Amino acid sequence: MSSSTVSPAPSLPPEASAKAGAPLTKKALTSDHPTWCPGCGDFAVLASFYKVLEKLQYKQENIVCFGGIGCSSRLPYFVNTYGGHYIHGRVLPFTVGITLGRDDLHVFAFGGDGDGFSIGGNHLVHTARKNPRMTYVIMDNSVYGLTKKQTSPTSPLGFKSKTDPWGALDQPINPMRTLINSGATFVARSHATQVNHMVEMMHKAALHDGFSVVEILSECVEFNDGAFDSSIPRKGGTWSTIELKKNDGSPEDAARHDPTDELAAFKLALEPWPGKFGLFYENKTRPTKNAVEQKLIANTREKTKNASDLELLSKTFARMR
Amino acid sequence: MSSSTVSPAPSLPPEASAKAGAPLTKKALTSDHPTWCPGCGDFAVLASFYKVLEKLQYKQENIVCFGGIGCSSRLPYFVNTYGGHYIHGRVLPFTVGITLGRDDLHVFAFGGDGDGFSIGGNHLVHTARKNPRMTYVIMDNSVYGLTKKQTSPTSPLGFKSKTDPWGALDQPINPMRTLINSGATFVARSHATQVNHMVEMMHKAALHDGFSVVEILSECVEFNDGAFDSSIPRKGGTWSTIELKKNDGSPEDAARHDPTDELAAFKLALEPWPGKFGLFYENKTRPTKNAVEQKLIANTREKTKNASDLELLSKTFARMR
Amino acid sequence: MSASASSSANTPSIPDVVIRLAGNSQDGIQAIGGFLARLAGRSDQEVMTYMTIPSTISGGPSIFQVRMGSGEILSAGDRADVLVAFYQHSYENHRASLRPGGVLLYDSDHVTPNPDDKEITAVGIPMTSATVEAVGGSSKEKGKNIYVLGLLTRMFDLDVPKLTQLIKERFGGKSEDIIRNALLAFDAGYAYPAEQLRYRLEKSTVAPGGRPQVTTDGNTALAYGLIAAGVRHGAAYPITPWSSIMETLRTELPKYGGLFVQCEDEIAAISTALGFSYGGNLAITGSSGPGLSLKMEALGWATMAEMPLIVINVQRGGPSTGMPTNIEQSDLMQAIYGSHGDAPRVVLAPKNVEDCFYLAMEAARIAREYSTPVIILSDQAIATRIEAFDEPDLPKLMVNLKPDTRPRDADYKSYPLDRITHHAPPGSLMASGKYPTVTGLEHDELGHPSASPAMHMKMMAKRREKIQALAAILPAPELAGDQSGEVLLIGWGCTYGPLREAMGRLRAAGAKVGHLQMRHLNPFSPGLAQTFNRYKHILVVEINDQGLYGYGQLATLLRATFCNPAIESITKTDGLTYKVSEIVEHVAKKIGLADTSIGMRKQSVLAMPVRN
Amino acid sequence: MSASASSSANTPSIPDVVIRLAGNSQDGIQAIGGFLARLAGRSDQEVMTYMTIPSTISGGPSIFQVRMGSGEILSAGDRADVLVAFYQHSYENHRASLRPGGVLLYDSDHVTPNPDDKEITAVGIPMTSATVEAVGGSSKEKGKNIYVLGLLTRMFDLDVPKLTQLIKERFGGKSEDIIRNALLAFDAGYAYPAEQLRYRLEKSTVAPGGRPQVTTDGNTALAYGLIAAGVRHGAAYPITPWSSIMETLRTELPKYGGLFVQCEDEIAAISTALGFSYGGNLAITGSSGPGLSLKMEALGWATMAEMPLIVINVQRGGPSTGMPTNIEQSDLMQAIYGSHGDAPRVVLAPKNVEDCFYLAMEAARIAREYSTPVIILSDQAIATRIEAFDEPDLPKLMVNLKPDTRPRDADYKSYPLDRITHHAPPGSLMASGKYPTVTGLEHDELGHPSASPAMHMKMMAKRREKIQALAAILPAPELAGDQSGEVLLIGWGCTYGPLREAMGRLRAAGAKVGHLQMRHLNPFSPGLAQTFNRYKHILVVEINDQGLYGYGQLATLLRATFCNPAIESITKTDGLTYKVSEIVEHVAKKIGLADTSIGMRKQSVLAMPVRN
Ligand SMILES: Cc1ncc(C[n+]2csc(CCOP(=O)(O)OP(=O)(O)O)c2C)c(N)n1
Ligand SMILES: Cc1ncc(C[n+]2csc(CCOP(=O)(O)OP(=O)(O)O)c2C)c(N)n1
Ligand code: SF4
Ligand code: SF4
Ligand SMILES: [Mg+2]
Ligand SMILES: [Mg+2]
Repeated sequence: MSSSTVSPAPSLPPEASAKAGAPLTKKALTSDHPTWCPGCGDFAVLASFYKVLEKLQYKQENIVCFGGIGCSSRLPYFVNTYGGHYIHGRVLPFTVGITLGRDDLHVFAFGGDGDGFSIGGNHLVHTARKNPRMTYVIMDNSVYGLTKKQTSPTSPLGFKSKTDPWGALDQPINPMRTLINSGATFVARSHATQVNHMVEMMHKAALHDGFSVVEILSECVEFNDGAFDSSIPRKGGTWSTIELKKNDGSPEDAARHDPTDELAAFKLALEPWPGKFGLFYENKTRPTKNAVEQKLIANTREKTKNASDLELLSKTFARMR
Repeated sequence: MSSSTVSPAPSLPPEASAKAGAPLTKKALTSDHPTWCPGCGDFAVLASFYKVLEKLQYKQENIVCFGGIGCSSRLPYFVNTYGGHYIHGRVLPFTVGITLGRDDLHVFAFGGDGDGFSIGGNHLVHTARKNPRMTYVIMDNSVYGLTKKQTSPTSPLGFKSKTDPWGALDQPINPMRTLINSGATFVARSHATQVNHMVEMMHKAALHDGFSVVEILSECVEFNDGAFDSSIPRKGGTWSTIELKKNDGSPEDAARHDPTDELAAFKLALEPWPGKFGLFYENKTRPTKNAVEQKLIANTREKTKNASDLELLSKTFARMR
Repeated sequence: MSASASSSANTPSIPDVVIRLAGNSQDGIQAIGGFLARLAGRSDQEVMTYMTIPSTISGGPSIFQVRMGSGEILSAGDRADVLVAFYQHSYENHRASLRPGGVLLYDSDHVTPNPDDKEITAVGIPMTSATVEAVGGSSKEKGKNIYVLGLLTRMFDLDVPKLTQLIKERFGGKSEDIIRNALLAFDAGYAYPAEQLRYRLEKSTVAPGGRPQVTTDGNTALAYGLIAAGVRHGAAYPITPWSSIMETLRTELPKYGGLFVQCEDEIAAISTALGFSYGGNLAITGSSGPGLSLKMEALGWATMAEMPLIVINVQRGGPSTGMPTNIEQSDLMQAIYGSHGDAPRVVLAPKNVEDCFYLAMEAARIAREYSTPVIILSDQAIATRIEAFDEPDLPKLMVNLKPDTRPRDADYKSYPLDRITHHAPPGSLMASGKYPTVTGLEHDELGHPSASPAMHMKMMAKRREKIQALAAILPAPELAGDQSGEVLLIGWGCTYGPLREAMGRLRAAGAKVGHLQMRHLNPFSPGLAQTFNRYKHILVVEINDQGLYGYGQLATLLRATFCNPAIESITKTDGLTYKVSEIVEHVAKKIGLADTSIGMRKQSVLAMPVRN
Repeated sequence: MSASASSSANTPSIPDVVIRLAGNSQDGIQAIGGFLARLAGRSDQEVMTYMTIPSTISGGPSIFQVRMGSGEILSAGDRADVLVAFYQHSYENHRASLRPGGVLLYDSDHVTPNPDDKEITAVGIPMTSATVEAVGGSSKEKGKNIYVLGLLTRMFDLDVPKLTQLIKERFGGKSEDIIRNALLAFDAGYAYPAEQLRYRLEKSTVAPGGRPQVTTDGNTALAYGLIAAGVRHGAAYPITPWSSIMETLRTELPKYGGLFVQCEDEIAAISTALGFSYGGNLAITGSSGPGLSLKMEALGWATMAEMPLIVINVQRGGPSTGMPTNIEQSDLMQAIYGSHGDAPRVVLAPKNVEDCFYLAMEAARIAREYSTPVIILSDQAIATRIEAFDEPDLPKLMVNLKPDTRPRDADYKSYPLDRITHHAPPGSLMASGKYPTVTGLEHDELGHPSASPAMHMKMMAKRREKIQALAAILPAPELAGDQSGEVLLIGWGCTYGPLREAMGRLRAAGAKVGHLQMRHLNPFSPGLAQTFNRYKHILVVEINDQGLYGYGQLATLLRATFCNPAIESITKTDGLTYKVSEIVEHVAKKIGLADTSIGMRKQSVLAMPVRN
């Protein structure tokens, strides 16, 4: 980037603009009736996502929601925006193509723990290091739901599944640790029983200028009943959120979390289960892939003196004479 | 694992046993003449690996070396043991099958930064969390060598390649951080210009009871000349190794590194380039996948009262009547 | 309905009966079906089942159909004699599947049938409330399915001791309460007074094989076939309808000292399996459609490295994610040609549940003897349906495999040009002192990479010729019916039963028809060209698309190989197994047969006049 | 050697010449070849090149062959007129490629030829020391290649101003020193006194197209064809010999406001490309063999979702990692059938370098108009060889594409059953207020998942019928030579030139032979059946394996489609392009032609008597 003359601009989401007289409502956003099992945590994620879109008031036609494959990955069917269902584990590179090709869109990807951390694990890392402007919501139920109860990469040791009837044997991954290490520039954790918290996290994620990820513990009542009770107060668990530094110089503030401190975020991620919920990590300074590539285009165009496509290609062929 | 009755045994490598009167020598281990470019760092890795095998004195026929695809992945051709060349990025799951199926073998996997961190990145993570007993050596030249100079996931920002003639734009991964986070139980870093250090690291790795990884900076003289000069003293760089805690109670010891401390290892990994070399992380307590599965087999066999295969299957069919 | 007698002497005797149970997927209708199927198996009767799985996550309408009786039962039946309808939607969606004269048993707590429908006998039974009453307490209507089982047991005079035994076995692991409740529900159903509904299933006319019958589904048969073949290692990733094979193997293999690994994806899975095989432990991987697409690169390596491997594809509706819970036979071309380069491999397809067991054994044998990947193309229909068959003669069949690490002579070569490759697994001492290399690059006889044009030609030939050598000794597929004539029906996989029945009906109608179910799809068995020449029409019946040029996948391959223009296609892509009548009608049209109903049971057996 | 005159009036005139440069890959022989090829292009001459790439990493023996002259040049020549040998191994390995009467120019600093070899003219020149002497200083023998270029320029009376211009352009970006050294070496070579070696290349007889000629290789032509077609987005992962397309696009697209992404693997790459396409930006991905195997699952999604996409496969030797730097045409079956399920897609193959440009444009048009993935099967030979052709008429051809986000009417459906799908990209306002869904599950007209049997049948037909509709309007492939007769030669891809030349030689020998190069491989163009019926033998010539049943991949497809037993195969798998003589000999044997040497240049042109 030594030859850059145009400076990197932030690739903030296009200005939220309500359509005259037609605010985006839950009603307008509601599509097919969800096919999830009654009681599935994903219903609450969907409801919260509606609220986030209502808050954001983006143009409906500029919103894109895509899923991988899994129960959770079906969420886009239930949101009346552009979107759909890609193949298992590959929704991130697919949505990277959408956001990099179309800077005017708001791109959301959805998936499960299997989709995101098992078959899709490498795409997560490489998407994160590119830092495209988009939001990724992982509904972690610590099991393969759609295929009916096999061990997932977040299933705890000892979890009894159809592929580990004696209890899971392989060490699970730690999603927060994995996400922070990936280089994602916004990493948060929430819980499907906490609608306000989910809305807050997803809303912040959507406004983040870069690759933002929200992992939501979302119970699979069919195959992993009670998995997250330890963080549900009404089931005797503890709900413990991350208090962010206010930089008010107060003594209490020293104990609060600075989300720009990667090592602190990593430490938080190492806390024993069920751990904390909230914003673990945020990096507002790394330029997005959208911005970096736009800058490259701008620099290159400047060098070509904004020649037309025909002029450019004609020159190239002239050089081949 | 609640029903376990057999306790998990360590899956230490089978006792090193020299063949009577025929110690394993470099000569016996030398195979085809390496096809690398003159000056390529991989020659030194190969030479060091011969030394490691000479030290270990395993039975020659019990050693297996496999590579993915890349210049570095060709190393197994030049070692006269069992082995070969699998497909690009998938050498880890392949070697996992070898070690889990054959507890009597010593399994080594080799590859490059592209093979291991780009296309193979996910296998690294999932192999690490399984913790199979085997050693993985990554020759990191921060470029795609075999395909002639494209940006690799470890190419630094600004690195000029055929796919980034203006300098690499995507944030590279930090191999040590990635390896520590993966859950590998032995993570070390070395340099192709430091033969003794390489030998020490690979030797320790081979003796580790679990998934051990050694990342070696190995210069591609053809496409990334001088990339690692900053850690080569005779080129004006600094060679800085990790001093390990001796637990001798001395004051100096406080500053030394405890490789069992994950957070300390993570911090070390965050040091600015070229950083330190040596053993970053080691976990000697997590049981290997080999041991865990052997224990499962033992428990299950105990329950079946060591019935013969025929008895077992006959019983199953009887239940289908 | 003509049958009316209530005393056992006058009970009408019927050869077989088709019962369709329609409810929601939570109602345990699979369980009733399973009990009936296994009972049939234990009674030396033939049985075949058919079920649908809702494609939604949270359940939904589901059916289970079971056909049982004497005589060879080849399909689950196009239409039913008895329909058990739990809900109004069950009734409405499945009424048409009932043959005239058939019996509708409906839950009068939920269903109101059309009172003007006189074509069938409708019997309302308060299944829900009767169950709640019988069982009482907290379990509520949960035993409804067992209640219906009791009803059907009485209706068809089934073996009560055997059934109660089956119930006890099924719920054996659970609490005493559960068993007691189940038996209460069963007894209540059995006691329901519907004296007009009494039949007796004829005893089997098929000579019992001297061995007891076992009852199971195709996925289970495949898994145990592999175990019988000595396969002790495998790796996979879950996907419907493949998963149950991996679940069985993951649970069973440790008992045999083996090991099955759940991997992070299908590429890792085939790689781990190949690593097992390389170590001398013949291994298995498998998946369904999308997962197979991911295995194509590594499968090419297996061909190049000449590594034995078994790969199962339980086919489902495609392309892409497609129709995951439906049947389709559209992965044949991919099985043969899906990898880049000329990468010959073996492809087999089981014709029914029993064949899953034997074909798994054959696959393992071929993989070992020819050092080749072998793909078994099963399908969603065979995978999930239940059949009864003779228990395999295990002492005779079972194979014991261990890595062969005996020392190798000085002239050992991993890729000899004059012999079929048999790898020496690591641990084998090499007298030459030279250890062999295995690679996906083209190589010489010692496995060292080679870019020599001549070597590439020779090694390509080596890999091709071993498959041709296998082809030469394959058994000719069994040709049923007329050995020459007007029509040869060809099928593969789950179409076996319907084709065989269709052949019977067409022959009954006077046509000269043969049937050949192909189990070896790549390479083909010898002698097919001659067989084909004896028929005017060769109709290949497949559940896949007609393609750009009008031919299904097997038809395309056969045309390419034999260039016989008599080879034509019958295809469909509705995600359902063939009905016998669909095939009969297609063929009748082709050969101008007017009366296709000959041999077809139009009226339900339940409506037939008393025969004894 | 008969030519001897030294004055320009007596200089023998020759129609064309084949020069083979043999050295190591570091010697810059590709550069000499490139200069000669581009000079030919600038002189309105025809040219074709051929090169080998060492498969080892650190270089190794390498050749570059260039054929230039008047008349249509269709292949790089079976044998050479001039051999430039830099080393002893170059001489020994390539002496046999020289025609009798040809000229060996050897570096007398390194090579000692066989003194008894009188069949050729051997001329020793101290290339290394002469270069060092001419250039001096530090650059040493680096200019050896340019020295040889000077030698050849004098020998064939080539255009010195044009060549020095080319040298200046080539080294333009570098320091003045480098240009000066290059020109010094060139002049030294040019000045070498070998007066017996003087020829004049005849002026082209091919009517110049009115447009200047351009000279480039197939990968470059493909890349710029895509740019001309309006493609501005893409994603890929490197692999030989595909990589140079991605490198060109990565460097060029930003100039056009576009963007090419290097991904972590091939699956991510096709996914990102599909994301671009979904956003309304028709995108391209590509790879070679192994990378294509990884794209099969996502390609199936593209068919199911009906997403336009261009996929390039620069084929190389397979299977598996195979022979990465050799040519093979063995990925055709995979291109058509590699994904699970019935997943129809379009497959095209360019016949030469120029065609790469136009076929890329056609692929983009088809992808857009039919909302389908289109695979372009190029190959290692076309990818790397240099040809000269008329500069495309860019003002006429160039296409401008932008996402079409105009609002859509209330009756908009993403998957209408009565029309071809054209997606509305995000950003398009929906009058209905309902936003469309795109999925790899089977779906209804609005894109919502559907497991309805009837819908699956209809959607399968929809996806098939659009490809059939495309087939109906494809141009018939150009039929050269005899329009009926004994033999129809069929080929695809890089075999075009050798087949066309072989046809000429066979016709010269009296056989009635036609030639048809197929560019549309799936679906086929209309009218083929009728064409085939006019020939006794239809010989499909391919660089792939003969398969289990004796047929190459295209031959297999043609036999399946047309069931014409006259269709037979000529195949080989030596990793090299066909020589004209190989084809002629095969055909001659087939039709019993005795003298196959008619029309074949046995003696080098350099040995021929002076013609003017
Ligand atoms: C290539 C491929 N492999 C496997 C599958 C089968 N499959 C569908 S969803 C799924 C995992 C579901 O788990 P998760 O992603 O955690 O989602 P959940 O259903 O739990 O929400 C699997 C293995 C598939 N569709 N494609
Ligand atoms: C599936 C697949 N994709 C791409 C390639 C091409 N390829 C071969 S090696 C390589 C990367 C080499 O880089 P690295 O792993 O760092 O090894 P190095 O050559 O630098 O030692 C690539 C992209 C391949 N062989 N297979
Ligand atoms: S199976 Fe689990 S994750 Fe899927 S819909 Fe049901 S409750 Fe939710
Ligand atoms: S290209 Fe680079 S990595 Fe490969 S052999 Fe040469 S120097 Fe080594
Ligand atoms: Mg899940
Ligand atoms: Mg590298």
